[in-house]
Amino acid sequence: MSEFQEKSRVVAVEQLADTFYRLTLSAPQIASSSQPGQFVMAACGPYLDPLLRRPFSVHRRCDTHSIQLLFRVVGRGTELLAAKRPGDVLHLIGPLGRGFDIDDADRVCLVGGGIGIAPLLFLAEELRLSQRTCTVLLGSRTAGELHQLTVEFNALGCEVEVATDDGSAGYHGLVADLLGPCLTGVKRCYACGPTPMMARTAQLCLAGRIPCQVSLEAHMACGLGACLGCTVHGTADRYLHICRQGPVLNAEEVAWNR
Amino acid sequence: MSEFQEKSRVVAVEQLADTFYRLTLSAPQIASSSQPGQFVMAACGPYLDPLLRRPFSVHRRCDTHSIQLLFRVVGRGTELLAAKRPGDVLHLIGPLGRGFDIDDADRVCLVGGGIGIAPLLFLAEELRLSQRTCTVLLGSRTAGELHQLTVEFNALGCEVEVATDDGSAGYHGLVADLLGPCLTGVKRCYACGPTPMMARTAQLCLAGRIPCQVSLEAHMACGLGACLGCTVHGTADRYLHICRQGPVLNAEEVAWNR
Amino acid sequence: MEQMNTAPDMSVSLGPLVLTNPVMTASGTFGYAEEFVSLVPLHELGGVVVKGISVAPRAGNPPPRVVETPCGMLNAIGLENVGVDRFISEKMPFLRTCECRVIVNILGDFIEEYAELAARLTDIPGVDGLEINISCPNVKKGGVAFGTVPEMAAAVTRAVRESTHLPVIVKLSPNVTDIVTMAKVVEDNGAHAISLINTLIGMAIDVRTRRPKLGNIIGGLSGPAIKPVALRMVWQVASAVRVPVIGIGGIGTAEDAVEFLLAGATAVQVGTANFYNPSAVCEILTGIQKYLLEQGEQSVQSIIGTLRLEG
Amino acid sequence: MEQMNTAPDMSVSLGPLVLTNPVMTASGTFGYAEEFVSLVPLHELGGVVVKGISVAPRAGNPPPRVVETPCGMLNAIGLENVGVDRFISEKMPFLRTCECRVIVNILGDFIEEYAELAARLTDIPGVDGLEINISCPNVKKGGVAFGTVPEMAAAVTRAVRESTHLPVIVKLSPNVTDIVTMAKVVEDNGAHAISLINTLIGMAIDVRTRRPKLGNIIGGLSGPAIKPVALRMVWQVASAVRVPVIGIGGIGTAEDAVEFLLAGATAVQVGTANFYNPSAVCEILTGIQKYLLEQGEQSVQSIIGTLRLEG
Ligand SMILES: Cc1cc2nc3c(=O)[nH]c(=O)nc-3n(C[C@H](O)[C@H](O)[C@H](O)COP(=O)(O)OP(=O)(O)OC[C@H]3O[C@@H](n4cnc5c(N)ncnc54)[C@H](O)[C@@H]3O)c2cc1C
Ligand SMILES: Cc1cc2nc3c(=O)[nH]c(=O)nc-3n(C[C@H](O)[C@H](O)[C@H](O)COP(=O)(O)OP(=O)(O)OC[C@H]3O[C@@H](n4cnc5c(N)ncnc54)[C@H](O)[C@@H]3O)c2cc1C
Ligand SMILES: Cc1cc2nc3c(=O)[nH]c(=O)nc-3n(C[C@H](O)[C@H](O)[C@H](O)COP(=O)(O)O)c2cc1C
Ligand SMILES: Cc1cc2nc3c(=O)[nH]c(=O)nc-3n(C[C@H](O)[C@H](O)[C@H](O)COP(=O)(O)O)c2cc1C
Ligand code: FES
Ligand code: FES
Repeated sequence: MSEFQEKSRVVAVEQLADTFYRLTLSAPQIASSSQPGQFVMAACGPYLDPLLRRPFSVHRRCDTHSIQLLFRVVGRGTELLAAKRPGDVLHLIGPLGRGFDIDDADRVCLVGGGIGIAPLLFLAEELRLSQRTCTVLLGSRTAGELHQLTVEFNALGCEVEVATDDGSAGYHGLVADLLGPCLTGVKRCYACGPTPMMARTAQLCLAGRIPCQVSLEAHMACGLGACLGCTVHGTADRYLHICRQGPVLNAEEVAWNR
Repeated sequence: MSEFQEKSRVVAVEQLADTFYRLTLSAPQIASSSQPGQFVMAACGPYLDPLLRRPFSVHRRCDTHSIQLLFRVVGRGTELLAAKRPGDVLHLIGPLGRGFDIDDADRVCLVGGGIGIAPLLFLAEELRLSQRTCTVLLGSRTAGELHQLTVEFNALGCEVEVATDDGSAGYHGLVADLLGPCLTGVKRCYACGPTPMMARTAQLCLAGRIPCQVSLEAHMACGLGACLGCTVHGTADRYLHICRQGPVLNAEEVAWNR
Repeated sequence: MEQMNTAPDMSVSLGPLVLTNPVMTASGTFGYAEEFVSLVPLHELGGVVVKGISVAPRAGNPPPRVVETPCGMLNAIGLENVGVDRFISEKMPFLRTCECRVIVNILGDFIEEYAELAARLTDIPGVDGLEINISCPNVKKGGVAFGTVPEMAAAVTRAVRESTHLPVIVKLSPNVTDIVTMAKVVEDNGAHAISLINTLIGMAIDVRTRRPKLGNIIGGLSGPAIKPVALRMVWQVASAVRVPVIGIGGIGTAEDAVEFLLAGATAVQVGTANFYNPSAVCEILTGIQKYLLEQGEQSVQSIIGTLRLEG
Repeated sequence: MEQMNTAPDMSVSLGPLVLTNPVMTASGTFGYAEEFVSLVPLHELGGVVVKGISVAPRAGNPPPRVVETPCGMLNAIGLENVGVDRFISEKMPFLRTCECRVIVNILGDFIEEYAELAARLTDIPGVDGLEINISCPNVKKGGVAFGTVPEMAAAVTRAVRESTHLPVIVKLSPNVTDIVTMAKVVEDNGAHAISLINTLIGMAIDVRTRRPKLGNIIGGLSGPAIKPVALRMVWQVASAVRVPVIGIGGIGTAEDAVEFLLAGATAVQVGTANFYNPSAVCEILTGIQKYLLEQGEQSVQSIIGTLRLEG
């Protein structure tokens, strides 16, 4: 595994919805070596508060020298990122962690909830490069957060279904509810989003004997496997470190009930 | 004394020289009540680092609703100020402290060294409003830092003499050296700049029995007289608190040798 | 639902001392209140703890006295104050007009001085309570701080209690191995309430001149940087004593204040935040009320010490 | 002038242990070095102190284990480590290739465990020294940390010295009233060097859930926030002992490191900064060299303990 410490430059800032932003960053080393599901650690602030870097999935690799991050503003780090302007510098470390496994499954399903959609666009791009049939299920609070992303998944040739908490687009309810009917014929499933959504996805896939990978989150100090801070409960009564053993894990490695 | 906590908006940012910047801020309450020599406490950072507000003299009152700050970039707070863009918010408290006394002296001399020139433009404007004859002596490292300011003092009808450390403009040496010859006929002197410059000015004025006021600096936590942090040694073996008893003091109140 | 829209009850009691709300200002960070009169609606405060007062006036330490550190500051003011006489004649008249509780922070080099201060302040109209600053060096014991030796803390507490009928708060120093022992000792010796923490001892050096950045070499660290230490100590103490605890240390937002209340503090004091954001006290007050409404709580009392540790 | 342009001598000695330069990485913040191989030129480091090792592997604490605080972080990793056997077989091979000093940080619940670890590590090629983490709870003494009781710190130090001929560094806990007493006691019992500080004990609460933000409730505070406390303690200890002192706590820049050297530290360890800026160690190294040139100093040794207190 080789990672880079790179001084990226902001190329573009888009506001996709109320709290959803997308940054395009020029970062040639990271761009040329990222795999779907991997992440970067971004130094958001100018000085020592916020102190730690924040982890963000690689949302898309635009070309060999630039990547995109998609994020929701939830606190100080993401507030500072949303205030970036073209030309600003953003220090990154990446690509980090273990990404999604792409095997020869010809029909796959991607399930994304909220900001968990971020890594799935990159994954879909890779899958579509080799012509896999992709069904993409997207869930979010409200229609606005999904509009642009739906367009982009569609443009890749994915079949997209949508669920919203407020019923403003697609199915009025949880995205995981859409999964059952879609699983027929699916050879592999990928999920990223709130834990209950991933747990539900894992459960349905287990029942249908469909290999399923999930992308988890944990508080991270280093992203490098050094601090041992990013633990989640694994099955077999052991702790998993998300930044090195994940963030993408096979659903059966995770102790969902803890 | 009444001060305001005001959310000012950046109207303009000028870079006058390498490390000299000037901000124009819309801050109606502070603008309408500031006196020359008073200062504001500015919250420079977005979060908790830098933590404390930084003190800056009111450099100019543009009109009843806006003021200017002139500053040199020396650390993190001033770096953040220099990166401000029109429309940004800057939280201010002011006007604070005791400003310059303006009496009926009809012929005065202003001595400014480096960034200590900041409060003198506001002072000169007030003095010129009532037609006082003002000689302004400006010292700095190099010509570039004085160019624009000289133009502005001249535009007010002041007589300006310049000294630079590198000889790139005016006298090659210390601004205080220019003072002796100028003092003839001067009824009052005002100085702001490095301590040795002010001490020298105070000494010459004392010798010539010319009332002299100086504007001092000290590390400040509050600017309000509450923390008791901003001490300088006064004569009569007592400490003076710069934020309330100053920043402008009569030269004879200050223990220059401490 | 109707109930939840009525303003929650914010009053709290520190033993005999009843406050309209739990948000006070910390000693040495709010002067004698008059310094903030144009920026803070003083009558809204739960209480003001004034700058530490000694028997005789003190000039304080040589400059520099304050220096910024990451998310904090060091101060070595050296307990500069006007002395108890001028405090009573010059500062109390304004404080009496504030319509909020006034607590006088007292300090001395000898136990006798603490007792004298307590006696002097007892019948002064407008003085609602005393806070004993035991972080001061005991001159008789070779300069060891009262607050680091249980027996000395006990003796000061007892002496003050015996000299006054005012409510007595003892303010603990965090620079000890075992804060719980210190708290129990002052409780056992009559403290009506315990406030903590005072500043951590720290230092900073100017590498260019190779001199300490403070005239006094070392100073007290305060501000957001110390909040985690303060919160831990407040939780430990509140879990171990029966008297009310006042949380102090790096509080700058309502969320910070609520953390201390959940950990068991009955009230909080805002210190360094008054410097960088004079609106902090008001924002905290409003923010606590909002929090109580959101959480469906009718009073601030009902959240005190409700930290959940199970499962 | 000619002299001043030659690179200054950066080597320092920690008793028997000679380092090419004074910049090391702190235990628990640099893994087993391999984690940083693509980001840091490891051979440039003065030394690497590896994650604390115990006799048996430890799983560590339940999540969450880390949380950010103002200019700092709390950790409650719970001393997760692979145990001494796997450390020797799995981690030492890489560490031997690093071309820098390797110090093994050791920890235990009983004095006997420290002694056993020292003995086990003594003849392992590539191990250059041991650092004793005495901030751990002593299980026999009811969980009181070794590092807060002078007699227990003395006993651990002695036991380790008697079990090895490797250089022994004792790492002090800052959570004590009197750091100088602790330092003197470990010096008197054979420590070749003293490192300080370990983390301050702190806490954070999630007000929404009313739960502690750490699975372990309390944790260790590190990062820039604690630098003033660390620097003060290093200055106090370096002024009181004869053995070399290693400064730790919030060091992230060359200026920070120089502050510790001026205060009397012979070397420094960089901890939390490795997380937010993996280039910190290299920047610090270059920055110290630049400082020495600017100050006209020929070696790093010549600035150690040169804090100016007079006038
Ligand atoms: C591998 C990985 C990939 C991620 N990818 C994305 C992404 O592509 N887009 C996106 O918007 N978010 C992503 N996240 C979550 C993102 O890291 C957090 O939202 C961000 O760190 C919050 O920073 P903040 O300063 O704005 O919020 P803070 O003020 O720090 O905290 C706000 C909230 O965010 C939570 N939070 C803070 N830090 C973390 C952290 N390190 N991990 C998880 N939660 C945290 C806090 O508990 C709190 O509830 C990812 C997290 C991980 C671990
Ligand atoms: C009453 C008053 C009026 C001032 N007016 C002006 C002005 O009009 N223009 C201007 O450029 N500067 C002015 N200053 C100085 C200005 O406050 C400092 O330059 C500024 O605070 C530095 O902040 P920083 O974060 O950039 O630097 P830091 O990183 O904090 O420090 C850089 C250097 O500045 C010094 N410094 C830091 N804080 C202060 C402080 N509060 N007071 C004095 N020195 C400090 C430090 O010791 C250090 O040497 C004034 C100071 C005072 C007390
Ligand atoms: C400038 C300054 C002066 C202080 N003076 C006193 C004092 O006179 N008496 C006292 O008990 N505490 C004093 N303190 C300590 C504060 O009351 C408070 O306990 C400490 O600063 C921690 O709270 P904070 O982090 O909110 O500031 C002072 C603190 C500061 C910053
Ligand atoms: C995540 C983490 C793990 C740590 N693990 C250890 C350890 O195993 N042994 C030890 O002696 N110190 C450990 N420490 C303490 C550090 O080595 C160091 O003493 C402390 O963090 C202060 O330095 P800093 O502020 O530069 O981080 C750990 C610190 C952190 C942040
Ligand atoms: S984030 Fe540090 S080990 Fe995973
Ligand atoms: S800056 Fe606080 S009293 Fe002057």
